[in-house]
Amino acid sequence: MSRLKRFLKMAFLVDILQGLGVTLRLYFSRKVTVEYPEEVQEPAERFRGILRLHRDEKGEPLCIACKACQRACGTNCFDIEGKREDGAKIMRPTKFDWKLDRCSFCGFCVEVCPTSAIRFSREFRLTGTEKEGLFFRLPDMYLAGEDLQTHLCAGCRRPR
Amino acid sequence: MTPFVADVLIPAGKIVAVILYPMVMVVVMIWLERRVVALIQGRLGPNRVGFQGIAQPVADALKLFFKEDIRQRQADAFLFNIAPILVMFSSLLAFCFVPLGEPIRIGTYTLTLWIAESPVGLLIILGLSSVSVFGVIFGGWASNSKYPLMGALRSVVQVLSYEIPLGLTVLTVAFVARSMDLVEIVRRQESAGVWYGFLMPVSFVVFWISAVAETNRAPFDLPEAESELVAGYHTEYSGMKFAFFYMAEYAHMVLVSSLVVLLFFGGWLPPLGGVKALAFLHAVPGFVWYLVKIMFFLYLYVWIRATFPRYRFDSLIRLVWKWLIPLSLLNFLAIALVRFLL
Amino acid sequence: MPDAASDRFEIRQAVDQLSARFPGEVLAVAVEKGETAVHLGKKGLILVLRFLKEELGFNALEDIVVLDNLRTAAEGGPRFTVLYQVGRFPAAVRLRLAVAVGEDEILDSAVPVYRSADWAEREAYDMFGLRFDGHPDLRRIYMPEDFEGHPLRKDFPLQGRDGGV
Amino acid sequence: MAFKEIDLNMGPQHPSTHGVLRLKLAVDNEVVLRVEPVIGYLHRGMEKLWESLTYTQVVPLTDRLDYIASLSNNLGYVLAAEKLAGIDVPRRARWIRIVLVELQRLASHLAWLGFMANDIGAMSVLLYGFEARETVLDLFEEYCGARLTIHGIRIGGVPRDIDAAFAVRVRKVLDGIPKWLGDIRALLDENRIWKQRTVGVGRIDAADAVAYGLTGPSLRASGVDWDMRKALPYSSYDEFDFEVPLGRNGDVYDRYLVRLEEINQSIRIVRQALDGLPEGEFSAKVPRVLKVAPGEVFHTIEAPKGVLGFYIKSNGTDKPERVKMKSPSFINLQSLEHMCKGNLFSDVVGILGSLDIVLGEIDK
Repeated sequence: MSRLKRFLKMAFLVDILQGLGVTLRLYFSRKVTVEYPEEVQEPAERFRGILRLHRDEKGEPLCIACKACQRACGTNCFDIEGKREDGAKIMRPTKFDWKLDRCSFCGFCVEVCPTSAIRFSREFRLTGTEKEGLFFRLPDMYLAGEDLQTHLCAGCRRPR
Repeated sequence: MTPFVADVLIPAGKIVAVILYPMVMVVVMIWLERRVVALIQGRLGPNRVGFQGIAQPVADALKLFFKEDIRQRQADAFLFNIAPILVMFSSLLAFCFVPLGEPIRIGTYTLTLWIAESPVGLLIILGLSSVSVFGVIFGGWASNSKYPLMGALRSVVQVLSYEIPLGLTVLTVAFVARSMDLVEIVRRQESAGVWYGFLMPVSFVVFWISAVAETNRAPFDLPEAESELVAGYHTEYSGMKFAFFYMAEYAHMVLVSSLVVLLFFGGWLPPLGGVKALAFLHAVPGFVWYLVKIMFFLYLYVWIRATFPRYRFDSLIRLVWKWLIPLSLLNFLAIALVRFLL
Repeated sequence: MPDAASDRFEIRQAVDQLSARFPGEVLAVAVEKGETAVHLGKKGLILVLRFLKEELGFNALEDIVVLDNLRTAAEGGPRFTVLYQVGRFPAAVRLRLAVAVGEDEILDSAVPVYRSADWAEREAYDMFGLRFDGHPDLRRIYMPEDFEGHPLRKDFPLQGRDGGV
Repeated sequence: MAFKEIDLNMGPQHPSTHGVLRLKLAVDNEVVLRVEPVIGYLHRGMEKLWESLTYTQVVPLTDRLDYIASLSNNLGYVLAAEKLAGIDVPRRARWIRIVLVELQRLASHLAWLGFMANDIGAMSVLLYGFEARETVLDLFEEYCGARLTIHGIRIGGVPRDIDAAFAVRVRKVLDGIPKWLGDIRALLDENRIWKQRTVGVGRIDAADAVAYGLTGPSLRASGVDWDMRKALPYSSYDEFDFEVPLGRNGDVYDRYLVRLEEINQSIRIVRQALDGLPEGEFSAKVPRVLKVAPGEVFHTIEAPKGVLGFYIKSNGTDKPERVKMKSPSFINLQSLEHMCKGNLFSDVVGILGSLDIVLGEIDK
């Protein structure tokens, strides 16, 4: 009996029509396209975007140049030097070079930083045209939003 | 209506129209394909260039126009250049015989909506569509490289073997309508009150399957589709020559869809024409119905492509020799028997 | 959580049968962290592998690991140790065979016994320069054909040689 | 007329997304005689790099091996390192790891389904498979901030705890997957073109499969009941109840069915893990500078592609002396020639797709 049923199914193209039925239903399904750059889908809360240094409420940099991040980093992206002004208790970084093109976003530096000075931001637009744009010095580590984009790639950002 | 206008202007206008009609349909078809496949797959498809992306194919054509047109040194120059022309020429020429509607009377002059009407219009169209096979062979062979040659051989075998069921099913229509003239066939369907697609469903299905295979479209697009191995006969082509092949394929699809509409779905007749209550449908000009039906079949092409996997070459050939040809023969005998008895 | 498979009866039985059958070959048996390692002489390797596969049903040669003991080996000790990780599945019994090999000694290829050793040995040749006699097609597998040197050796610089391929 | 054998070249710019693989084929008018895969285009020298990094710094590099299923690479390496260093992972951490790794298996199989269907021509299934996969990647992004190279498992446990809200979202995603699978199966399972391209194609029977060292779903499709989660249970897999789907005649169609059924089993495991999540620490205390006493260990897990093994040898410092990875795709690819012999060369694409290999893992 199943042979006849199978023959009839094959003859009347049942599997073909069933397949067309599925794609017809999906033709009217919800479209998932996010029309970047007009619509931007915000990344998740814990998204690992570009690393940024932070300041405390009084505007003092949190980083104490202890180089824990430099040691923890697997792809040695950091090059830090610190100095303690006379009379001050904590050291301050005088040089904080960070290479974005070497960073694999593993997060060891964030975990190991005693004063959580360096943290992930949720910025995912990291493209630049010259290598210079991907090299961050101490002041550049505090940039965010538009100034970060201009640093990353001087001329190429179309005016929004 | 001075003779000058009647004998020169109007035919010239019609010729330009016949050239533009497939070109416009090709642009619409390319946009429709990318859009429908995208919508089926849950994404939006082109919607940036021009209104909802309609200018996308124009942009593609423009890009191809300026692309460098390279030719292999060992390629056979003459055949290499003639192949795209042959393919394009045969599709466009076939459009001259495709009637778009009943002749319109303007004052004393009757404007016929086709360039040439011949009692064997059907045969001419079929003949021309197999001329494009030469283009494929020359293109594949002249490129002098492994992949195009294999792709060309495969496409030729596929197109030739699918022409047999195509011919047989077309024969049943001509047999029932007692004429090869497309306009006559449509009028017969009007007088018979029923469209041949419903009268002979088997013929329609076999015709449609062979038509999809004839134009190398999915799920029979094996020769072209394996881009990683066999990129089909137009691998070595680039620039405008490639655009010719590309447009010819779409023009061929539009041609075959209009053939299906004319033969099986009553060309420019409004649906359920005979029913008195729906007489108001006649107000809509025949050409609009004709276009709506063609658009449905073009949509069907894309719908099938987005749904099904590709046939493997050996089973594609087994399908036609073991199933489609015997089926169309049986179908032809059955219809002949029925007509003889009635 | 030590690997339960190792202290089961079959593994001890397999090792005893092995040392009974090949007294001269089995040099030492070590059980560490729940895994059993058998040190073998170079000559009897293929016989042991064939015995393990045919009689004891070790149907899988999971991996061939090569160690470069340039710094750790005692003076004049063998430069390389080749480990054959064999297992019997689905009974889940696992055994490691260790063979000491000098720098330019040639080992017998395990391909006649275990078909899956083919690429593993090609990788060992490519990365360490170990040659396997009887291998169907001993060529480099990762590096290009004309690459000189063997990258995974301890004396190969981490940043690679400048000018190298 | 002596037949003239044609050698064809497929790749290395292979459009399907297995990575950079080149196949040298010898073909006698359509029938495949010999297939020789050429690899090494993606070789980054991982094992050399690992010898110069500390134990914890190696973990983010293992993400880049099988980049479709980075979490299971993490788990494979981390379990071997913990066994070597003798670190006991708390039960809650082991259960969270199982949630993550089974979700990763789900996502990896959905990606494979899309790639293989697209190779055989069903282009829409690629998009449906990936739409389902994206919902799972959203969970990973929410859990630890990354979608592809996730680095979501650390030595000693997991980076973060799972709260009830996250469990609710995971369950919602798990409810959505069967709908997508239903659509895809309706499109493919009984379709005559799909069956004609997959049934009886690329066959390998049980004995040859074991001889070639094939592992994972491709082996189980030939009927060999061998799943590392059942044979050598690790990370408390023995506390879960799930079946191991088996095929019968080891062709492309059976490999397709086995992986689809494995998706359902993974959903079952994740549900059980979420329902019975034990209390306790989500990570053991691990010294920042982890020095490991000299020793060696070889540990294997059941990764989505097959049995993934890590051999680590320590020398008492904080850097491993030698780390060798046993890649499932590397061994599985060796049996491609056996599967392709006698088939037509347009099937090579489908057979390669059914093997589910990733070049990042093959080339290391």
